[in-house]
Parts: sequence; structure tokens; C-alpha cells
Amino acid sequence: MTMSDDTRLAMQGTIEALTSGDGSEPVVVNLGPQHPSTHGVFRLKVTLDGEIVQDAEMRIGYLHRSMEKLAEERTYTQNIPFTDRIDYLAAMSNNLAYCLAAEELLGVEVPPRANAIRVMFAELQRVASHAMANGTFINDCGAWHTPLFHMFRDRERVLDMFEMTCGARLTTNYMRIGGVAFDLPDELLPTLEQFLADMPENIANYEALLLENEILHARARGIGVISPEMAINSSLSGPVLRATGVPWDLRKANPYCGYEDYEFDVPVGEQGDCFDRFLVRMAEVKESLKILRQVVDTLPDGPWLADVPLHARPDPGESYARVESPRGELGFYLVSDGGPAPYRFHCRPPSLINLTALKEMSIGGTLADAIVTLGSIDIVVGEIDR
Amino acid sequence: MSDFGFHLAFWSLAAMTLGGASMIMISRNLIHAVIWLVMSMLGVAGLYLTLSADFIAVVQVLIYVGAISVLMLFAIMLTPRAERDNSQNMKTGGPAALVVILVMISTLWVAIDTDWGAVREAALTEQARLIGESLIKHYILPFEIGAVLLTAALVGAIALARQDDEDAAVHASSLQAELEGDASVDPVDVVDPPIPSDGEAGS
Amino acid sequence: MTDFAGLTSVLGSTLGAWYDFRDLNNLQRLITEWIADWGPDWLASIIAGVLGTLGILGVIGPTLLILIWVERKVIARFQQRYGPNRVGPKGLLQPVADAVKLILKEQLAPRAADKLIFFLPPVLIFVPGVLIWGVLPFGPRMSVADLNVGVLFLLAVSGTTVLVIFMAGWSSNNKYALFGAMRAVAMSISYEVPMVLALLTLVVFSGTMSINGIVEWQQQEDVIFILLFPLSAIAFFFAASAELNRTPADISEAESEIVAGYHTEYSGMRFGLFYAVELGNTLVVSAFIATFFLGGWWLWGLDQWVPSWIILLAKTGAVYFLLIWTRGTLPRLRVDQLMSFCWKALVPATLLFVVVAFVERTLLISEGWDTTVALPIMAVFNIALTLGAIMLFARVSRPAALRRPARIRMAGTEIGGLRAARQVASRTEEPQFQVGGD
Amino acid sequence: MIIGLEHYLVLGALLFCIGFFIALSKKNAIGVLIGVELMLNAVNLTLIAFSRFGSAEVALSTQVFVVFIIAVAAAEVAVGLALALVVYRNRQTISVDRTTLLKG
Repeated sequence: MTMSDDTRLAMQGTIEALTSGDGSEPVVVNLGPQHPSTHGVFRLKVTLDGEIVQDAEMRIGYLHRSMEKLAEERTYTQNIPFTDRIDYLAAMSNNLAYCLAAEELLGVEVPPRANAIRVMFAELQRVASHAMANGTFINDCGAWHTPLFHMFRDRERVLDMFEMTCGARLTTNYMRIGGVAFDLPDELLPTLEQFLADMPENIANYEALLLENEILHARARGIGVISPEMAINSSLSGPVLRATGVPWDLRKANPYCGYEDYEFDVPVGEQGDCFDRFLVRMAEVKESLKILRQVVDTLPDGPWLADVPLHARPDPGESYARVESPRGELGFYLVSDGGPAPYRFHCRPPSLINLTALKEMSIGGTLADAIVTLGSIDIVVGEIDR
Repeated sequence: MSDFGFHLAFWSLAAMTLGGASMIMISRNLIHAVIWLVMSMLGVAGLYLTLSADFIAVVQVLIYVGAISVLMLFAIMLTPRAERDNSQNMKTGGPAALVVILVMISTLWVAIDTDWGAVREAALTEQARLIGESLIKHYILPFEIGAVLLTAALVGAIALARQDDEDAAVHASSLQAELEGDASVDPVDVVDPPIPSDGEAGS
Repeated sequence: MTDFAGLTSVLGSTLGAWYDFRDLNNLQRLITEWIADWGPDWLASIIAGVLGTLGILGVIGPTLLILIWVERKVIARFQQRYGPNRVGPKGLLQPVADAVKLILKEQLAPRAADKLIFFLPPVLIFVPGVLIWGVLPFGPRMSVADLNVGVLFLLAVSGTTVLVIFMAGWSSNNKYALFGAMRAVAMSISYEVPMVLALLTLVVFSGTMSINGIVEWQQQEDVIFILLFPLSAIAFFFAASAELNRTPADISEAESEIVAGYHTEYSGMRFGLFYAVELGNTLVVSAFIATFFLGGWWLWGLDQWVPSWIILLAKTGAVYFLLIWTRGTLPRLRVDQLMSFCWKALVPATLLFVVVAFVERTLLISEGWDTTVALPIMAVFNIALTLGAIMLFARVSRPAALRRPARIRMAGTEIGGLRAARQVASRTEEPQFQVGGD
Repeated sequence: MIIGLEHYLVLGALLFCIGFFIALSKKNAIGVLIGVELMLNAVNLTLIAFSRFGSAEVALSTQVFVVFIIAVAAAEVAVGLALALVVYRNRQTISVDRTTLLKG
């Protein structure tokens, strides 16, 4: 008995030495395009020595739908549904960014009620998207879907509100050039009140259940670290940037839709690791709820849509509008040649640019770390490939 | 146990043992060879059972099947594919066969011709207890030496298989150079992000 | 089981003898005696063996189907869902529907797979899975084989599973599968050590390697081992869940990393067999945890009134629920973290308790301490030692990255690039939000 | 026919010879190790056979001997495989006939 234990110890020593050594040649593993944790059709080609990532190469384009080119054949209003499908987890933010760009091009003044409603839905979208991001992040850490399903409850309620308002849950197509498509339905505000009343308790629950979880700490702390300098140089944005400690939020830095009127704070992390990204998202949800509270309290009356012709023909020129989407700086660049359709339609997708840091973050870690890092960046492949 | 059952067990286990061993000889793939080895060892464990040595049989399965074969597979996996070829034989196969045949003839002759004076007493019961007791009573010195040997093997195996840190660093840097190619221009002039050292990343 | 009990009583009454349904061994004796009347004795033992195996399979099969349903339902409840509720009453037939689907699915094999070794594992993996049941005592004399090296047998047989897993992973010729297999091999070799050491504690203390002997020792001394050696129980529980590939240690089939690990390439019922054996192993390991640490079929005299195997099943169910609970709750550890947890925490801790057990056993035997007084004292001492060891581990083992807390500050008015970042970071007041750290 | 000591001895001898041949003829170092393991198994089998068919004290001491052999075999495999790995690392081969550095 003792013998066999000693023997096993001896063997384990060998095995540990063997597995840490270089006896093996590097292995190239394709994570994706069909893989449970690539969040869509996206291929991460990692070169592994044992379990250590030596190189990571992103192969994108599997979900390319040629949106930017297609948009050149459609009128400005017809392009709004395309933006839903760019970042399908934050359709409202995409609608908003595009409409802001188009409004700048057309010189449209947006009524105050429309602005308030836009802020409301952009923040609701942030809550929903962060719920999804944090849930799938913990899933990538290996939890058996439980946190994901808990967070899905919140997302579900947000999507119900979307459905109530515009009839669609995912691809909302709600914003219009000059405002929003419909006024708020009567039942929305009570539902939202209830949601705002329930959320603090839910968030407190998540914090109690997740934040002190030793395994989550072990998996996410000190993993996928990126320095603030590197983050800025890679032009990262959103929670990934803020987790490194850089307080950059477009809602503060370049306010739109009247964000300057609302009181909220920008949470920033310290280490720039996966756990900080997770925490920043958790804190941002709380800030979003603060904004939502203020929006509901100060919701102005009045028209919700400015008078904009359906087939507007802006003067030749260009415009760029950017919003703080749940994933970071989402910008739309439009060029008009005076026709009814944009001459050029370009999107600055935060997912794609945040993803470029993945290689930097994951080299030197293990395969499992790379997956967790990928999850913490919170990509949407529809946005990467467009 | 009745004669028929005993015969059935012995002959099938003998076939399993020798068949597995012969398959090692002819299998071309080293991993197949290890799996045949496992079959052969399971046969031997069964034969121990027919000899009423249940403790040894269980230890055989535990060590050989559960540990040694797995260790061999591990070692095979750590060498590249080209080295997993078991089909190549030494050029000295002819003389080796001759020697083996001589050994076989002599051992078989000794085994069959000698009058062993076999007695068939009742088998030992509670072997685990008896072996344990005799290990720490009569055989305490060999037992301790065995323990020292195993410790030495443990240290030795680690020392052998471990790569020196210097080597590892050189290896890593060469790999890094390989991966980076000749991209000498670093696009960003920033301090490196703190990469957690092994100690921090571990555990 | 219950069918057998009914059969026993029916047969018993027809033969004019009363066979106690609490002890299924009587059935075997009945059959062997009956066959010995007219046939050779080897036939009797073979038929008894076959019947025993069929009995075990007959219990495992339906139990597995129910277990799948239970596990899915319980996990669904953890996740605020309903779980399967469409097929049959309360969704009870869902596993049957799944099995039918799996059987009808096409059995694919990769072209480059090593065909023979690829086809064998789904079958081979059943062998240890069924063999382990053979030494599980359902009652005082109710195990297929009450070996006097039962503990070793258990370890040896469970150790062979890893070879089958390796065969499956290697022969698939798939990198995910190979990674899963290699991880499974490394894990199972590592975690067998604390498992062995945890069981060694019990073997040293009770002085027997027979599994039934360990239960009888607990019955005799009126104590269950989890009270005497709680750390061994915890270590065994964790090591077992690691060997079973369940979260937080399911790295060998980590879905988010390597798809399905060693059985990535198996489709249809071949995958179903792996799945079934995994569940069956979970059940049998729960039963062994109940046997070793919770007194098995014995429960302070209740076993006089209730059939012993029902007590065992109840305890097994409790342990199984614990396994489902951990699975539904915890994220997964990384490979190196699991390894270092095993070698730096579990092995020293279980080793410590082997020494403790040895000393306490010496006190009981050589010094002749009275067990009724000594055992409670030892239990209290060991529980205190366990708590101390766990706290020490929690303090010492934390890697540096976890020692500092993770902090979230609010940017306030500073918005901008690096300079703003430095200003925010250099603020001296307490951060708004702080978590973790020592 | 009663299966007795000779049967096991013959079986052990055959197993030993197969292992011996494998150890002598294989080029691959791990193949050689497999052969050595077979030889050790054959010896163990013979010893256990003597244990069963010998007197009581022989019975016990042979079994203890087998325990030692198994322990030593395990140690030997651990070191042997580590050696094979080192050889591979330095010479990029584990063929025993190509590691001839000590040859004059």
C-alpha cells in the first residue's frame, strides 16, 4: 500500500516534469469556427506548447454579410434594420449610433422626449448586454450555465420591455432619424419601475454569489492582463479599456442625447485583468440603473419624432457619430453624395478592435486562460464581421 | 473451484497473456503495443487470482494497468509521431532470436524436468495483513531500502526529465524569435504588461 | 432490487422456507443450492454470478435513466428553469426519448481514426463501471464479492478507467479529444494519491481493508468516519469528483475549452454509453462515499427495521445531491490549479491525517484507551485539526495575484487618457468597491 | 489433467522469452522497456506459482518478494522513461541503436 503510494509519487514527479518540459512539438489547435465558446462563428488559431499558448491568431470573416456595401444601395431609413444585425446583442445602441450619424448629416434636431427615450433604451440595452456578457464569461470560466441563466432573467425582462415598445426583442429597429419610431406604451413605465425596484436585489445576489467565489478569482485574477498604455495604443474602448484604469467613457467625454444632464459615474478597474472587466461591467449595470431612474423621473412630454422626410437627401458631406455601446466606442461614418443612399457607410465596431488585444493578452497563459480572456472581452461576431 | 472452471480460467488467461505479449512483438504502433501490454498484464493478474494471490493480483492491476502503462503512454505522447514506430527491429535480430531460443529451451527444460516437490496446501488467507506484517517485521531493511530506492527514483526521474531553467529560457526565446519572425519594429513604445510569473499563475 | 426481493419471498414460500428479504444473499444461496441438487457445482457458481451481474445491471440501468432526469431537473431548479417536462409525466420519460434518439443516430467515425481502438472504449469503459459495483456492500453480507482487499480492488478497478479514456481520446485523432485524454490521465494519476491516502486513513484506523469490514467497524464503534476524519472525507469527495470529471474539476471534458474532451468524436449511442457510465460512476462513487464515511448500510440501529440497502440508497442520494449541487454552482479550475491543489493541498492534508490515524490507532490498541471516551475526544480533536488545516491552506496557498483585492474606483470628474487614469489611481480615499484579497 | 506448478512455470518461461526477445530486438527505447516489463511479469508469475505450490513460509516470502519487484519495476519505468525523454531531447531520437555516443 505505502509502496504503491510512493511509486505513484515517483511517477507523478516524472509526469509533471514531462508535461512541463519541451519534449513535445507545438500543437496548433483551431478553436472554432465551430466551438462552444467562440460566441459565434469565429476562429482562434492557437499554437500550444503543452497547455501554454505561444501564439494566437484570429481568423475572422465567417459571418461577413457585406453590410457596409449593401447599405450603399438603401436609403438612410432603410439602413436602420442593418444596424440591428451588426451587434445583435445591443441593437438599440447600434440604431442610436447610426441615427446620430444620419442626423448629423441631415442636420436634424431631435425632440427632448426622443432623446430621453433613446437614453432609456440605450441604458436598458446596456443592462441586457452586460447580463449576457457576464453570464457567458462565467460560463467560459466553466460554470455549468447557472450564473448565465440567473442573469438571463434580467435580460429577459429588458427584452420584454423592448417587445412591449417596438414589437421586437432582439432586432429592435426602434430608433429613427430624428427620434424614435413609437412613443412609449402605457404599460412600459410601470414595468420599468418594477424592474428598477427589483434589480438592486438581483445585483446584490450576484455579488454575494459570485464576487467572493474563490474559483472565479483563481480563474480570472491576473489573467489576460493588459496595461493602460497598451490598451490605449491598441485603441481599445469600453469595459476592456476601463478595466485597465483609464476613465474613458463617451457618455462623459463626448456626451450625446443629453447624457450630460444625468448624474452617473464611470467605474474603472485597476489591474486590467479579466476579473476587473467583469467587475467593471457589474458596476456599470448599477450606474445604468441610476441613469434609468433619472430618465424615468425627468421624462419630458412632447413629440418623439422630428419631421424628417422618409427619403431624405442630405447635402454632400460626411459625418461621424459615436456612442458608448456596451462593448465600447461604436461609431458610424457616413458619406453622402447628395443621393438618397449613403455613398459610404462604415462602422467602427468595438468588438473587432477590442479583439485585436486578445493575442497580447493570451500569449503566455494557458489554453483555458485564453478562453476566459476571450469571454471577458465580450465579442459579438456579427459586429466583427458585419 | 471445480476443475472445469479452473481449466477454463487458466487456459483463457494463458492465451490472453501470451497472445498479448506476442502482439507486442508484431504490432507496428507503439501505442498499440502498450495496449497489448495492458492485456497481457491483465492476464497475469488473472493468473495470480487462479493462484489465490488476490492481494498481488489487485496490486498488479493497480500498478501496471493503472500506473505504468499510463506512464508509458504519457512518455510516448511526449515524443513526436515519428518515434512511435515499433516496427523497426535491431539488425542483430538473428543472434537475439538464437539466444532467446536457447534461453527458452533451457528454462523450459528446467521447468519441466525438475521435480519441484510441489505441495498443494491451503492458500494463504488474509494475505494483505500477512504481507504487511512481514514487511515491517522480517523484511524491514529491504522495505526501507525499497523506500529509499523509490525516493531516489522520484528525485532522479524529476532531475532527468526536468529541463534546466537556462535551457528553458533559451528555448523560449528561440521560439519567440521564431514566432515573431523578423518584425523588429515594435509598434508601441510602452512598458510590458505584467505577465504573471509561474508562481502567481499557478494554484 | 425490489423485484428480486419479491421473487425471493415467493420462491421462499413455495419452498417452505422463509428467506429474509432484507438480505439478498439468501437468494443467491437459494439458487446455488437448487442448482447443486441436480447440476455440477461450477454451473451453480456461474449461474449465480451471471444472476448477480444481471441483478446489478438491472438496477443500474433504470436507476441511470431516473438519475439523468433527477440531475437535469435539479440543475434546472438551480437555474430557475423547469427542466424536462414534456415527455411523460413530469418529463420522466425524457431520458428514454434521449436514449432512443441516441440509438437512432448515425455512428460516425473519423476517417483517420484508429478504428479498432476507436470502437473498443465505449464497450470497455463499462467493465470497470460494472466491476466496481461488485464490492459495494448493500447490507451486512450483501455484496457480490466481499474481498478482504476490497479497498485496493476499488482503487485498482477505478484506475483502469483512465486507460480506456486515453484510448478513446487518442484513437479519435482529434486534438480536442487528445487534450481531453491527456488531461484526464494527468488528473486521474494525481488525484488517485489523495484518494488512496484518504482511504488509507480509514484502513489504518479500522484495521481492515474489507469494505464491509469498514462499515462493520463503524457500526461496532457507533461512529461514522466523517466525524472522525472530516478532512479525509472532504479530500475524498473532491478527489472523487475530480476523477469523475465533474465541475469544478471537469477539465477533461471542459466544454468551453476542448468541446467535449475525449469523447468529442463519438456520436450516437457510443456517446450515450460514455454518458451512462459517467453517471453510473457518479452514483457508485456516491455510494462508496456513503459507505466509507457515512456508515453505509448502517444507521444507528435503524438497519434493524429498514432494509439495509434502502438506508444505503438514501445516503447515496444525499451524497449524489451534493455532487449535483457542486456541479450546478462552481466554475471550473484550470489544469495547473487542479494539479497544484492536489499536490500542495490534498496530498499533505491527507498524509497528515494518515499519521493522525496511526497515532490514534496506537493509542486505542497499544495504550488500551477506552473507545467510548477516546473516540469523541479524537473526533473533536480531528475536526479542530481539519478546520485549522483548511484555514491554514486558505491563508498560505493564495497566489500573489489573489492577495491584493480587486478594486473598482469611480472616475468622478476625471475623464481622459493616461493622465486621468493616474489621477484616479492615485486617489487616496477608499475605492468604492473592493472584493477579495487577504 | 490437473493444472499444477509446471503449467505456470512453462507459461512464465514463455512469457519471459517473449519479453526477452522484445527487449533484445526492438529499436525503440520504450519498446525495450515494454519487453523488460514483460520479463519482470514472467518472473513475478513464476514466484507466485512457487508461493502457491510451496510450503507456508515460502508462500509468504515469495509474495513479499513480488511486492518488491513490482515497486522496483515501477521505479525502473519512471527513471527509464525519463531517460528516454532526455535522450530524445538531446539526440532527437529514441532508437537505442542510434544513441552510440559512448561507442569508440
